[in-house]
Amino acid sequence: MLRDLRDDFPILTRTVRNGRPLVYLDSGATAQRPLAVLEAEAGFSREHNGAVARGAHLLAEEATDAFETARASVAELIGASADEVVWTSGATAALNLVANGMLQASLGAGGAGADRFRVGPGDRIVVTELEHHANLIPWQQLAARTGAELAWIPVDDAGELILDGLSEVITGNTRVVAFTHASNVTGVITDVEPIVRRAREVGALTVLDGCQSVPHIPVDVAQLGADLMAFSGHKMLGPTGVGALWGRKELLDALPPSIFGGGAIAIVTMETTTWLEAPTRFEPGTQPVAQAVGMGAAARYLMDLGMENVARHEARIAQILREGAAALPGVRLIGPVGDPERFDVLGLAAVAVEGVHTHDVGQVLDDRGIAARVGHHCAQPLHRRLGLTGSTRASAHVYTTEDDAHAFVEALAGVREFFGVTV
Amino acid sequence: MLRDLRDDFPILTRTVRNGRPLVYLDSGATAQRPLAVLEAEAGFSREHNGAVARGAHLLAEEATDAFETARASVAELIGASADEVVWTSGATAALNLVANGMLQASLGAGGAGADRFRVGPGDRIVVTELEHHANLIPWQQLAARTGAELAWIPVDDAGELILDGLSEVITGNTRVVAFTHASNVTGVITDVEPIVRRAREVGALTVLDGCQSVPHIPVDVAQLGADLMAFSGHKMLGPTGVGALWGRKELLDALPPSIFGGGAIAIVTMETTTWLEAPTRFEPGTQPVAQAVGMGAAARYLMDLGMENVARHEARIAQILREGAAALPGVRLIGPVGDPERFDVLGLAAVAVEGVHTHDVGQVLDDRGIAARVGHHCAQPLHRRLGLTGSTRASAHVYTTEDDAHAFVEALAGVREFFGVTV
Amino acid sequence: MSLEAMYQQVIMDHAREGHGRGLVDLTSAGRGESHQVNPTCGDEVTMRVGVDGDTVATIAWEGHGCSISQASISVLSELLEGESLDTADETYDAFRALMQAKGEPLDEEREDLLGDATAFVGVGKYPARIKCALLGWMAFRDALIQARTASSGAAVEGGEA
Amino acid sequence: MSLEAMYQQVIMDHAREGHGRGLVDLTSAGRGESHQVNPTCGDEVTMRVGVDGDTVATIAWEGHGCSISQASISVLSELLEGESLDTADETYDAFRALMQAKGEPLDEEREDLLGDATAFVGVGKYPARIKCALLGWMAFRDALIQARTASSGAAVEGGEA
Ligand SMILES: Cc1ncc(COP(=O)(O)O)c(C=O)c1O
Ligand SMILES: Cc1ncc(COP(=O)(O)O)c(C=O)c1O
Repeated sequence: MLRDLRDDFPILTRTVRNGRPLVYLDSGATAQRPLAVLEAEAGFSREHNGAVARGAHLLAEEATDAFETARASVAELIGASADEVVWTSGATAALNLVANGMLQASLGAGGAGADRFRVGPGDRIVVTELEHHANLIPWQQLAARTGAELAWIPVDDAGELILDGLSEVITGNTRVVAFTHASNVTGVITDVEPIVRRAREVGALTVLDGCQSVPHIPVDVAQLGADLMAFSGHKMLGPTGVGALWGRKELLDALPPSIFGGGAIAIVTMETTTWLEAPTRFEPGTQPVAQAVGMGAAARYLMDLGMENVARHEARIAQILREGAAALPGVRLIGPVGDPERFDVLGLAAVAVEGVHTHDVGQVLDDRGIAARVGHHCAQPLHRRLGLTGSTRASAHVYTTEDDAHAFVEALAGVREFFGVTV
Repeated sequence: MLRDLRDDFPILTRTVRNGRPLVYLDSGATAQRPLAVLEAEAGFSREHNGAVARGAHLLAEEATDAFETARASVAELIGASADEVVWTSGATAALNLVANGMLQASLGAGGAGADRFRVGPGDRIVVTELEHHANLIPWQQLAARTGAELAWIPVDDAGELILDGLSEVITGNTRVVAFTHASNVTGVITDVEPIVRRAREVGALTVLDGCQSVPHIPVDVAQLGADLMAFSGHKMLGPTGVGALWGRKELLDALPPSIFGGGAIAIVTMETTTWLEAPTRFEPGTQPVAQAVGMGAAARYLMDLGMENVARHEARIAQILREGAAALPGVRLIGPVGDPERFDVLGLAAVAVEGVHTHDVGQVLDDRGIAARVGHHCAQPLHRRLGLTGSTRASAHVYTTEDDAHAFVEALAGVREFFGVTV
Repeated sequence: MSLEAMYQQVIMDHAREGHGRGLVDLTSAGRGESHQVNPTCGDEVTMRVGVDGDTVATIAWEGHGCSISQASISVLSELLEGESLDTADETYDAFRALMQAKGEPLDEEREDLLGDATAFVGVGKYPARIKCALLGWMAFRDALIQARTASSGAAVEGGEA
Repeated sequence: MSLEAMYQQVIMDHAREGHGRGLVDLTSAGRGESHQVNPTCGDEVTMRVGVDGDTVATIAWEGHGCSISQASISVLSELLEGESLDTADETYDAFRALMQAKGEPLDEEREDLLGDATAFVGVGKYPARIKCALLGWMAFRDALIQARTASSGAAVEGGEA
């Protein structure tokens, strides 16, 4: 299991409402950062800050080196090579980079090499019904702008993806399938293989949302078989303001950029521009350099812990949260209880309390020093499908203790009584 | 003038090549950060990090408060109101936000309210010949994708904008005029008024690139009269990974978003999305929260110094750099010497040394501990127009001393001899 | 502050009772309707306001949300139905002021105006919940403006006829 | 390291002399041409390489750039014109290794191969300048591959005729 690492996270010693110690269970929204990350980021700014890849002076050299070393660390975490990792400002930006690149291609950018990225009337774009808005709206809007059709893999009444009818959803005219590797609401880790297999059969690109998987379980892009994957720094113990897109090199080299500026180009005239290879072509303007260095440090920190150990730790937390919540009268756990021994769920639990609104549930938790998340967690369609407008979510990370998880379940147990709701 | 503030910037005490003290003259590429900024950013992560505008718990509240307070500080720096300031990942992202929003509008997004953002065949988009690639390529590509025509305000042999024939360039069919407030190569501060006036005459939007002005001179958006303005955190003593777009509120509320995700939306179904008002509609996904807090602290730091004082200090540096460089045999100063008393140039000098390539010039400077920038500074068309492929640029900020500026001129004086070039 | 201080009994009662719930058809000459959404949680309210001369004649609504938003709409309905337009405006301003007051009570005059609505004083300590408490008031404000415009339009038209 | 150690006299001389400069038309059966750009500074080189049997018959180029890039192209031209294809490959590999060596000298065997090109050892200490020194070598490599393909294609075609 994990070593005792609470001391690595300064914020965890804080007290919150009424002087209570902080029970941080909102890591699915944003994780806390260890000193190693804070120091890497601040130390860079204090000692090595310079313009990356642009200057001939020593600071510029050191900054470039730190930036590229960080890229290599992030690549190593997901089993990729460094030139397949593009820095972005976050997962949302990374997913939009792909969808907007496809929009550019569909409007004629990128020449013949960009053919595989073109969509239009008669083509299909596939997502799932449980996607985070960040992996739904870019595709929905790409469809609206190009005349392609949006279809989705549906979920059942329990919130699980229905993979039975895959070939009716991922039809022959499907050009891209975008889906999450792990749901930020149900906590279920997606069975990637059948979706990728079907997508390949019809020649569709696959785009994984790795936001909730990369920080919590071992992820190996070669083994997953998808074409592209997005993830964020701040959910994997890194800084805000940075994220990454991984993609097969030949795809990245052919995808037209959709954000334009300096540093990404070979030759610019007033009339035309030629772009460099990936990843540089997607990194116009001053990059989040200090943040990339921080994200690199976060990747190192996680690799030092060992992602298997991280997953095992969180599986234990998952069990307490999910079994605990599911057992409470009047509490509905969204998604299956799961079998943490098989690592099929994340260390999170989103629940609906019968008769009590999620905001009110959150208020009770907050009063006890428990930081959880309330609302639709940027997954309105999923909640609507399940007959809910919102839920209350507790989500863990490496620093979450069993006591934290028990505190959530216990607080939850008292909510209905507080609001005078009886079965 | 400015108080002695060197101690605020830890990196300035560093030594570089051969143990020499650092003479940092690359602030135009990226500025160094004072402790106040480093502390604001790290302190936020250490003590208040939480998901902004999404949680009901105390940390989320504190994070939201810090994020919005920072927005108010940045707004104050440019004389705007907070709801007219959109956080972005940098100036490049901010400029693309406008151009890509216009692309979305041109493809039908945004309904009737977005009419003024639509361009197509028969319409004109105007830039200038001295733009940074970040304010050229987005417009060039918007033209290419929509069939609009790209035109530009030309520069003369000295690198100055020719404002005489404005009405031939900004024609009746012009929809948008994008131009820099201050050139990162010539250092000249643009005479904004005639361009804005002519643009208004024909009903064109005006987009200012404030990257090099906001950090160095007093900027008041109301007084400038432009419609939108982009600038970056890292050039104004703030962190990397953050920047801002300012715009008139009614314009921002009508501009369609082009990056899609959570937090920016009102209602999402599988088929459609409705957006919130600005600035939220342009802030999907987890924002660069700690970086915004840092940028807010940078704005405060600059306001505490007083932008008039900053401008006066840099005018003095400009004089040493520009008069000094222009007086050297075989050295060509790009742009006019200027009259720093009139604040018509920034504290920077880009020079071409006859017979010596800019990389070689940079190497000599680096050897003396002077960090300057070499290359085309993301302004290839301008350099080409002036018959150059690159130049060597020294650029100042609040911490730059007169000695720093003299050191640059002195080192420059010896370059041609070192390479055995004689007139 | 304790949780009990925020969820005062008045609030709990109103959340259950829901005064004014039910979207009846309005018959007043001045009618307005507004739909408001809280984007964080998807809570919604549709409110109809009828104006008769100088009076808020009817308030009717339908919606769902947390106990704070539901109670706040109920209090508002009970408080303002039958009141003069001026009182409605003043009460609206007082409630907004209460939300900005960070948990501190207002002056006596405004407290009198607010009646049961003073119970929401604790909400002002929780910025994330202010939106909840204001949801109905925003809808009311918006619907009232429409109703007034319609009412004065009708009056003018009537005058012309 | 001192500036003088980086800009050794050999480099300064080559930068001025520019062996191989001038884009002559090639006549060998195996011909290749490559255009390379250094995006940081806009420096460019166009290089033509002609292959005759097992030999690099001609190297001709045109371009502009810093003294490091110009000297490096000049040294390359002088060093490899007339050499066997194998020697060209080995020299290319040795030069790349020199650039990765962070300023440390290579073993004697490779130093012998590199001749004047060992003078670039100091460049390896400056990552930003490695691209300058490699610009011509990248062009050479690329043009040589084309020339070889063309040359063996011609041989095959000849064989078939
Ligand atoms: C005039 C100008 N515009 C735009 C930019 C781009 O800014 P950033 O790299 O911070 O996105 C820069 C900086 O390189 C600049 O100097
Ligand atoms: C599954 C999933 N996808 C995408 C995102 C968006 O990530 P970010 O906000 O870091 O851009 C999140 C986080 O909110 C998420 O949980």
